[in-house]
Amino acid sequence: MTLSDETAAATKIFFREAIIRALQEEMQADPKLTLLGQDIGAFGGSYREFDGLFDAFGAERVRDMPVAEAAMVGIGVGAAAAGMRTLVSITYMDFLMLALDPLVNYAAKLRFKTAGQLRAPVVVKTTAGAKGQGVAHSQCIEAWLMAVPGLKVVAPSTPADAYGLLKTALREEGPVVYIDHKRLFPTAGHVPVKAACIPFGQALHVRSGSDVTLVSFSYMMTPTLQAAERLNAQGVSCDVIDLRSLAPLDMATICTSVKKTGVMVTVEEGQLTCGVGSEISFRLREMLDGVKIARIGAVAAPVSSNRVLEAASLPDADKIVTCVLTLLNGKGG
Amino acid sequence: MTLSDETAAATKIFFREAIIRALQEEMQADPKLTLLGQDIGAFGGSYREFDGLFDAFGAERVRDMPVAEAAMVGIGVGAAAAGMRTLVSITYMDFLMLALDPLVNYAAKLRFKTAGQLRAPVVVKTTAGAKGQGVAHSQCIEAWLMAVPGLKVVAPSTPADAYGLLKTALREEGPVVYIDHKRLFPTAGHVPVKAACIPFGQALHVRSGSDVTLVSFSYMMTPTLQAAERLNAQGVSCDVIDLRSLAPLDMATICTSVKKTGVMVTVEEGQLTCGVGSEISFRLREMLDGVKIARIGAVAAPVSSNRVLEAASLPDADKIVTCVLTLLNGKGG
Amino acid sequence: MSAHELLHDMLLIRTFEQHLIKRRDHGFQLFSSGEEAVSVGLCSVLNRDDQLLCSGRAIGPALARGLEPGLVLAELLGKVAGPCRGRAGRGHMALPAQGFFGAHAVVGGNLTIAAGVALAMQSEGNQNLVACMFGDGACGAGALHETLNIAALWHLPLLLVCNNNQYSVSTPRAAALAPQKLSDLAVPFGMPALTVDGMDVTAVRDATREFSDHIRAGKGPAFLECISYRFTPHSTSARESRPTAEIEAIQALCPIVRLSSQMLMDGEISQADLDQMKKDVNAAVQAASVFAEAAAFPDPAEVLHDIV
Amino acid sequence: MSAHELLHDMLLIRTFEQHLIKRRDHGFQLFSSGEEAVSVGLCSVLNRDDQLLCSGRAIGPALARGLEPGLVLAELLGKVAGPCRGRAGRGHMALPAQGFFGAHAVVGGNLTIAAGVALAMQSEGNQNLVACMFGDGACGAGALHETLNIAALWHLPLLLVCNNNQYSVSTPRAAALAPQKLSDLAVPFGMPALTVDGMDVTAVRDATREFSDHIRAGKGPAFLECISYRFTPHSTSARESRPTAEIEAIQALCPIVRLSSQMLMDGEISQADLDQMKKDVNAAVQAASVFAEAAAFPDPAEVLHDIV
Ligand SMILES: Cc1ncc(C[n+]2csc(CCOP(=O)(O)OP(=O)(O)O)c2C)c(N)n1
Ligand SMILES: Cc1ncc(C[n+]2csc(CCOP(=O)(O)OP(=O)(O)O)c2C)c(N)n1
Ligand SMILES: [Mg+2]
Ligand SMILES: [Mg+2]
Repeated sequence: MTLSDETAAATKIFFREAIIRALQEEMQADPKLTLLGQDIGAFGGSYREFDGLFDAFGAERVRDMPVAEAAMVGIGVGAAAAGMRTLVSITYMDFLMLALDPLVNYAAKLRFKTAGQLRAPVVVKTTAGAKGQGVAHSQCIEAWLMAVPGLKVVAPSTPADAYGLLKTALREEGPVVYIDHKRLFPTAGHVPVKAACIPFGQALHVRSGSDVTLVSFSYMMTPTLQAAERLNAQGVSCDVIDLRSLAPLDMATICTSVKKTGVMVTVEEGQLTCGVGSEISFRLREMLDGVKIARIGAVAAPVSSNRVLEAASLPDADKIVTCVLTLLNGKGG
Repeated sequence: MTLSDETAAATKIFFREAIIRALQEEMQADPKLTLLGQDIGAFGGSYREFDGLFDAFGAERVRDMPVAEAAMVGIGVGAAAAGMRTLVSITYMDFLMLALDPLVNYAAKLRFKTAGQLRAPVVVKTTAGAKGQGVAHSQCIEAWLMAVPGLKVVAPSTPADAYGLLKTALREEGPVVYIDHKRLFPTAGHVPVKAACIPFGQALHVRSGSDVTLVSFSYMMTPTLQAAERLNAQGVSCDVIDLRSLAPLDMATICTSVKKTGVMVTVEEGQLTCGVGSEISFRLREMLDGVKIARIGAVAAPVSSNRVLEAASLPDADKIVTCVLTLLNGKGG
Repeated sequence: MSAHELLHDMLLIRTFEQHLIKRRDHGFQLFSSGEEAVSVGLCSVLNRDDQLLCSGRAIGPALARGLEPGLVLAELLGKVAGPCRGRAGRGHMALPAQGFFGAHAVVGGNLTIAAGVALAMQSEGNQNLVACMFGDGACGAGALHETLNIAALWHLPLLLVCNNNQYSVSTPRAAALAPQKLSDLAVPFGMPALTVDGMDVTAVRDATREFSDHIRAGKGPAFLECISYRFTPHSTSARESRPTAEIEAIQALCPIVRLSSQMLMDGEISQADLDQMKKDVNAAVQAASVFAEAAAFPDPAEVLHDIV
Repeated sequence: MSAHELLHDMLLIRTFEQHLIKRRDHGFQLFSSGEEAVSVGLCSVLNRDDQLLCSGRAIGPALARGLEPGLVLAELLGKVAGPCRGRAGRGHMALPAQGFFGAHAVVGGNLTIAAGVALAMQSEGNQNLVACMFGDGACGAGALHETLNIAALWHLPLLLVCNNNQYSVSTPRAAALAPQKLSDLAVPFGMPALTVDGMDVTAVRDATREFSDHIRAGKGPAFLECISYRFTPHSTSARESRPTAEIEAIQALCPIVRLSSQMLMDGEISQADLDQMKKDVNAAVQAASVFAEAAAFPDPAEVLHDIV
């Protein structure tokens, strides 16, 4: 990996390396940017997604913190509001529950309540999703966050998007929740050699098709694209959209696709109830009539570390294929 | 108010009194039921909804607690799991954010993760909604809770339902979040003299009409019913449903009504994004075709204590009327 | 700050609140009457570039920090002339440009935020400090522990000021908190901690000065507990839960009477000067009232301003 | 519990984990090797009707509490023969009917729960107690503060046992926690607090006994810090972050070697008996392995069982 090789158009790097690169560049550009997290210093983070930053920027700017999620976010928010720029790493999204008070009750409302006197340019970086770690280390609560006025929420599925969205997050003027997925860290992909941000609120059209629109994000893009491939083999052509940004939500891209296909299936790893899929469906029905819609997500159960039960609870390519075929064949949505 | 008068069919009491009665009866019936909360003892609770219980049952069973929401819920859950039955009062729902770890990461998953060895018969009683108290004392996060497998969520709008649902909550085998609304405490209504529970998962059909189905819950039933009255004067006949129970959700009652009207408008005080209305809409479209749907909720902003801004941010009868008329006249949803 | 100024500032808070309680248009308020010495003693030591954060009991702190009474009143009444255009109100008032980073109505919620502000100051390498006022009630919250620990670890320039007014709403401090002194809570973390008489403005000022010297010298945080008494119920809409005898007894401890009698006795002020000071303060509150009343309520469309 | 039994239980944990680490089918695990004396010393004092709660580092505590190794292994491997039918796994194992209320993988998350269990016990009016084991890492969490305060206020029958193994993942305790001793954290709350050598099983046992007498006498909670060392990385899938010299040095502190050499020296056990004990323990682990392997994985349909 030669990040400095400016001649090639793109380099292939791991997801975790894309994060490191974004952090590195932004920390270089903005001396006020400071990282806070558990085991992000010399250890380099649980997924090595902070590797090398401690050596490059030192203990003042890459700060290990105690297990105190509320204070981690509160301090990150306070420091950001007072003129720094901070990224707070909450290892698992489940533990963001311990920090919703500073995030939601304070940071998300700060600009509003001070009539613009204060803003909190803080990024809360966390990981969602299941990877054998059980009921309290597997949850996806992005739908909660999407509903909070004042928060922006992004969730990349590729190294390129991780890189570009994280850079954008680090230049935002208000709180952003940036969500990785545990299963993405070891994946690889091409990232442009030239530094570039990816604007929030722009979904990516990743596969063209005419029969059905599949909408997903984060790790669920993997089974979604597998399903698209399999469906293609069965003569069902899929248009596939990677949301990337959950708040703001790019309904225009979805709408353009569904105008063509007339059918939409949303795929998320979190709970269906009051989830991303239901929100997209509602907004879509305000834009288009007569669309067939289905949503796919976790079954309504905690996610066990047990591999049989974990698999049973989560969406996979099989379930997506079945759902699409049922929807296309039935009178549906 | 003569609660002991068994000859009358119903007595008119205040909402807060309905709560007291339910607590009193259940505490009498179940010596293991203990209440935990801030200022619920001699003070009787912020809304006097615990008045008299301290005198009747003493400091061991009506326990004042420090400002420590995480421990309040954690202790309530642990005690319940170990054989007691507890009700934990979290004065404002906003502060439930401080206690989501014990509630969601522990209580909601306890039965599942122990394969039924342990359950936590705890009721978290809290208040939602705006009443001039500002950005961190006004939120409605019931949609978050509906999405948590293992939690039940109810939100009454009348003294009778407060009484009946709270009694049921106090007999449940797992965690229940019971939600009051600050503006409901001073309202009055008839409550049956005979003790009776109201089962969860049964919405109430509160007004009959043929043109449009209005679905709401908690305090929003007030502007919803006002709107129904006004719409009626304009020749629009409204079927009105009070959900009462958000998890489980009674889709059958909604479906029956919308089969008749073909039009549904949901009204909630919380955020629309990933809200109760979008969930109901999605489930309904899985049951019925060609329904016109709109949802009403707070604007996407924090709720200020400023009365002008508070009013501007929340649904009211005017907005409901306008929305219904637009939906009926436009090609809509 | 001279004794005259301390007295003046305490009088201003008391007079402001006495004006406010007579109005019908303030919704409800959390008063600092009785507790003026804590805010005023503390703020008398703060520099222009220090920052103050506080709980929802914010009138005393805001005025002590030097915010214009007219601005404060406008904010409390929901007028756009307030520093937060009337949208923060009692619980969330802020004017960071004047060293008042702001109130936050979540009990204990400003503690970690204040530590963050202190981190930002530390990283700027100046000698400013952050003071965070909170109640005895907030001492039950886990946020205090997390803040104490990290502030101590990182030697943050943070002065934690517990305004122990003996109650959290109706709950007596002893029923909510096990420690004998609340300042004991800071001891395990190795930071200086002291409990002082919060009805004695000079005692608060002197302790604050000692700790502020410590903090400005880069030696890390400190914890000051001030024992105070609130003269009114928890809020203007809350029921009084304290025994009458107790309420009567604490009136005798009035920090304003205490300082002014002392000054009169010591010949530091004459009765005439004291009367004049009261008149001046009254006039200032009157002017604030005129200013705030003339100000407008926000346009409803403002509800969508300044969100993301 | 006799020295023989203490030794046996520590050996069982070590042997069990040595077996487990050789398998490929356990996902990943958090080991107690090196820290056996803490769980075993503690559990040797617990009565049948006491309850134990612990963190995600649960193998030591579960076995020390007397759970059948076969059941524990089945649970860790995700088999329905586990007490939680294999759905709790490493982080959430529980068998409350045998006094193991359970593990909880949220750091600090079991503290308030344990206080609740203690409240239930107190309300039953018997002399049982609840012990909650947690790591040094958990001492940074606000939940500890809230629990200490309420447990002290209510005199709950709660023994807080901090298994201070010097690290939270890679973070040295001194980099995460300001207090000199972690037991100092309990001092402001007026409860007995002690720091003991957690590599000395008899020291842990004796301190536990002292505190359990205190608690059973209705005098309220106590805090025991045990200084221990983990012999392996944070988890079987985590990178080792400690200097090699440090890891080598701590091997010399092995609690099993320490007790067994002492017993050999004192003539409390013969080499032959020790060898036999090792064989017995090996056989027990072997049997556990056979049992667990024979057990089935759950049916996928079980995912919807026992939710509400
Ligand atoms: C987290 C949280 N829980 C509960 C409340 C409700 N509440 C508002 S003020 C208050 C009393 C706080 O007491 P204390 O900290 O001593 O401050 P004081 O009111 O005495 O100034 C409470 C419990 C709140 N605002 N925030
Ligand atoms: C609230 C929370 N934050 C972070 C984690 C991730 N995590 C798992 S174990 C661990 C280390 C905890 O250290 P300690 O409490 O000392 O226990 P030990 O692992 O040393 O036994 C961490 C940070 C978690 N499980 N829970
Ligand atoms: Mg107080
Ligand atoms: Mg440790």
